[in-house]
Amino acid sequence: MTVPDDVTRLLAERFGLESGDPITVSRDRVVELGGALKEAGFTYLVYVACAHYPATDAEPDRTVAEYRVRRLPVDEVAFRVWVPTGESTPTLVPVFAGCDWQEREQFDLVGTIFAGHPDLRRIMLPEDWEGHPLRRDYDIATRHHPWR
Amino acid sequence: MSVILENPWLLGAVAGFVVINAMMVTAAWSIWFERKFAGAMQNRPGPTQVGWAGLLQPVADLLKLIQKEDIVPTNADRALFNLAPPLGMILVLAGLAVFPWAPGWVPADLDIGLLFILSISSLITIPVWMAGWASNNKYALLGGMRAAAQAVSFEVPLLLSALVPIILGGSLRLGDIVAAQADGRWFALWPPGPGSVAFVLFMLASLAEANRIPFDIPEAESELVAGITTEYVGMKFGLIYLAEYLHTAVSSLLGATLFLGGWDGPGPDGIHWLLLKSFALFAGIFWVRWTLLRYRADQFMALCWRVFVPVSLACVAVAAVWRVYA
Amino acid sequence: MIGLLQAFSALRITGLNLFRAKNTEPLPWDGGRVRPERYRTSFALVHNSDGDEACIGCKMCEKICPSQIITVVPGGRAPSPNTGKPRGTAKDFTLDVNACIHCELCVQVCPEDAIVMLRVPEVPGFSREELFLSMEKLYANEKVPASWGTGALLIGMQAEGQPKPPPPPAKAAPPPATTAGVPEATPPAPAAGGGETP
Amino acid sequence: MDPENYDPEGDLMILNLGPQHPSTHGVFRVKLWLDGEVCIKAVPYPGYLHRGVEKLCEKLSYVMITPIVDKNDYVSPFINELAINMAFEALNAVETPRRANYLRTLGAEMQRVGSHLLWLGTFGLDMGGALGGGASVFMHCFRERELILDCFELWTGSRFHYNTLTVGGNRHDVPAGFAELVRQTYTLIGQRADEYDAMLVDNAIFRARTKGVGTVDAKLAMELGVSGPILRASGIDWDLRRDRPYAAYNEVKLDVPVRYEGDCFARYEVRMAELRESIRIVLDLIDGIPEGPICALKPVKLPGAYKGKVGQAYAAVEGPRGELGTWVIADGTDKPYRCKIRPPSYHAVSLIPYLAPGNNVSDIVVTLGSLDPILGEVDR
Repeated sequence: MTVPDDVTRLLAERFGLESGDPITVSRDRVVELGGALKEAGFTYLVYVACAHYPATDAEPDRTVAEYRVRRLPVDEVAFRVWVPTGESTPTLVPVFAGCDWQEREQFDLVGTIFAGHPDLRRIMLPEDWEGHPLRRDYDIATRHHPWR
Repeated sequence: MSVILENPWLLGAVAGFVVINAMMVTAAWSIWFERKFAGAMQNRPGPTQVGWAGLLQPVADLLKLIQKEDIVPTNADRALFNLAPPLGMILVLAGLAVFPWAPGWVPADLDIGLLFILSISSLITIPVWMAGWASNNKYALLGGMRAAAQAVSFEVPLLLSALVPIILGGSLRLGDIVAAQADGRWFALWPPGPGSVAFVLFMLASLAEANRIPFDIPEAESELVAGITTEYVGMKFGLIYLAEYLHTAVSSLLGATLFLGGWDGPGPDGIHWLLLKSFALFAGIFWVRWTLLRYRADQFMALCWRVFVPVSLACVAVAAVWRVYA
Repeated sequence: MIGLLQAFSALRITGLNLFRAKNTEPLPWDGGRVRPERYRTSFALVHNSDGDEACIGCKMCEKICPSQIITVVPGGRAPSPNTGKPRGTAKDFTLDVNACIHCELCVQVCPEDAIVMLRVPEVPGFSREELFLSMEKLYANEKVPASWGTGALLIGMQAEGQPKPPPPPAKAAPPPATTAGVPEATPPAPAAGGGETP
Repeated sequence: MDPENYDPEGDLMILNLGPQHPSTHGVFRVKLWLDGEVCIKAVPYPGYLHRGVEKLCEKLSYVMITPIVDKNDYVSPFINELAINMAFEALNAVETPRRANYLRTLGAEMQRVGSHLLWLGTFGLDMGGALGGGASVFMHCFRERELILDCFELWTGSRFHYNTLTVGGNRHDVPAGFAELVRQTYTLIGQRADEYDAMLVDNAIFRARTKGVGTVDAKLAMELGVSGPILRASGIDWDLRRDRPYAAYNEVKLDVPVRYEGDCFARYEVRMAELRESIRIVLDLIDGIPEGPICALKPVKLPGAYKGKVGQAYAAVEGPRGELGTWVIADGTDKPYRCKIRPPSYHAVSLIPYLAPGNNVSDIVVTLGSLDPILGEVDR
């Protein structure tokens, strides 16, 4: 999926970012980018997805949060933000209402913390679950209550 | 024999015994009939395993219900909770006392028979509300509230439409009403107009009274789990269930008596005509039940007050005019 | 009121259905619906044309099973009692149908067509143990009518008409005895991965 | 009334609709704050069916995942398989053969009819109850749905969880006699669809229960990522099959039904129109399946038969409930590094906090039914 021209222009002029699939954006500008994209007509939120990358020599232990938005019918843009473990990324709930449940789910499963989220609780797993199962370092044998 | 017939107490006891047992058995097998009937509508065979064509299914159901543990919720109002199912049953059965089954066959020939039946069956709301309240369950409470609201509303068109045969027949005694319809002059057919409309309204209001679809909002299993019966298990549930069927049966008996000429019919008059007619109404109720969807509570209150009540009032007026001038 | 009169259209439909044929059938013991030939339920292990137990204990099914319910204990190479040629054997083979998702992958990967699925409706068991298929039960199931799918046939169907006709069709044709006993030889061949487009 | 500052003794009643409620379509809980019977606030609690499918996807190799995702949206397994395999194929830009594409399109449309039939039946149940007209609608729908399952049984050998697609193509070719059975079945269902309309739409009770109930605002729906019939019933003319054709949809004539009211009745109309449209597509397709191979890659013989190229891919298909997408990151091994499934029902269910307030319990049940959530897919 190629990035539409006006988005490429927007990225270059306003954010100084390279276009791509996905676009990588820094944490302090992700809300601004989301708002700009929404203004540009990308009002459809496709998904928010996170993935965990354990620490390597070059990078610390971190997660990536990817947002994909769409301008109907076809244009699609994905932008991602890297979040070191233990730190947080600003939430996009004020921009896209749908980020509410999406970010909650990713917080629950991957453990990415979205700062300013109105209701950052677990959504899939029980409230007292320990750990975030989709992290690469999650021990599959983690003990939990037998009825869960 | 003559001893029984001469002594009103003995006659009452014997007639009551026969009628109650006959109706209980009928109600039990009407469940079998309904399951078979609904099955046919849905292209499936219905009960087949117990007895020939599943005929013994009610017995199996009964055995199952009796065996169940009798659970009373911890915070329920124990007395009311236990009282509600038998009370509902008694009230439904009491209405049967004044039915003219055939010429001269009336267990208790009250001169206000119709009034008695209507007032007794309107009391059924009380055990329903008792069950809803005493269960200490939110779904049951909502169901009980709905039942109360529904009964208050639908009592009006029920009574008004029952007024039409009273006016036309000139009596509150059911036997007289049936006699007034002799020789095929059934109120549902003659005089044209008020009788037939009142008949439809009466059956619809009876559906609502008996909590049948499309007016079964107190139970509303897709919304309120099981409504008032949520907390009931075993034979208590069975009693509520059976009382509902009995209520439907009583409603169709009453409809046949008031509007379809009771025992009157071509050939020899007798109980067979009453049973045939009420069975047809009974099957019709099940047909409607297994076909229609359910109204929302407020929608069907509106239906009651905006449509049923004015139309039944009009029926009463027309019937009165007919009575005076024709 | 008018709305209630419209209800007659719905009453007509249910009335119509009163006279339609019954659509359900009593369950399985006296039903007798003929199942299509690909119908698949439980499992069986079969003997090959030489009369040997076809399973060579290569553990392919154990590796592919998404539910990880197959356990194979290889018995090592031994001369076949029928032909005398050495071939792999399985000492034990268990399959826990409790967790089976009936995906047919174990049938597809079997190089010897040793495991097949059954074509009869599954009979529910009364305990977990009844649904746990030991090697004896699996070989006893050989007498039950089997589903169409075997490893060779499934592979053949998928490979059919492909532009490059490499090993799989050739593999499907010869009787199992030729490739028998060399489970170690199979892995490298199909591990080519994706990326080839026709 | 303000739900935050209410007096629990006197003002509001908290009602837990679920998790074991007959009309939550699975295991789902909505906490309702009720004033009388009118809902003031609703908080859904999904997660009761969470089975860790995404975690399983990380632990299994590409070729082993297909039978697992069958169980996600347990009403339309074929489309689940299609969605995940398309994402895996996109990793390496595998092009599936033309015959496989046609078969995939055919299967997806066949499955859509089955899924909509199940929705219609349960929607009837929500309104008519298990002991009423709803049960008749339900049984009639299931009667036809069984015939669809018979078609799939003949094709794939399994009635429901087929495992018939694989990375690069299909596992099962259609057998002899399949076209005839499908033609017969879908012609019959096309005729019966009029009966469902006669049973429901011609019925004033149905119209009174659905018109103007649960109106979804298109702008909000787009922000929430709601897709499929719900979005099309709110006036957004958008369908992945037409706008971003996959499989053989670019060779199929497709009319996308759109309604503008956004209420339950509009959703009903859209789904019924889609049902008829899918029947038409199936009947069109069944005679025109091209010859050729059904799988582009070598048949699976090993767990590690397919390795995704390092990178990521997102592929989406139009499921019966909307956009069913899969976002997959590959690290060059035979297992996905991360596999997120984007289920349409999850987005649809997130509408509930917006739809429920102001309605009474009966309407909430109908609204929930009209969203057609499959909880297996919501919770994964």
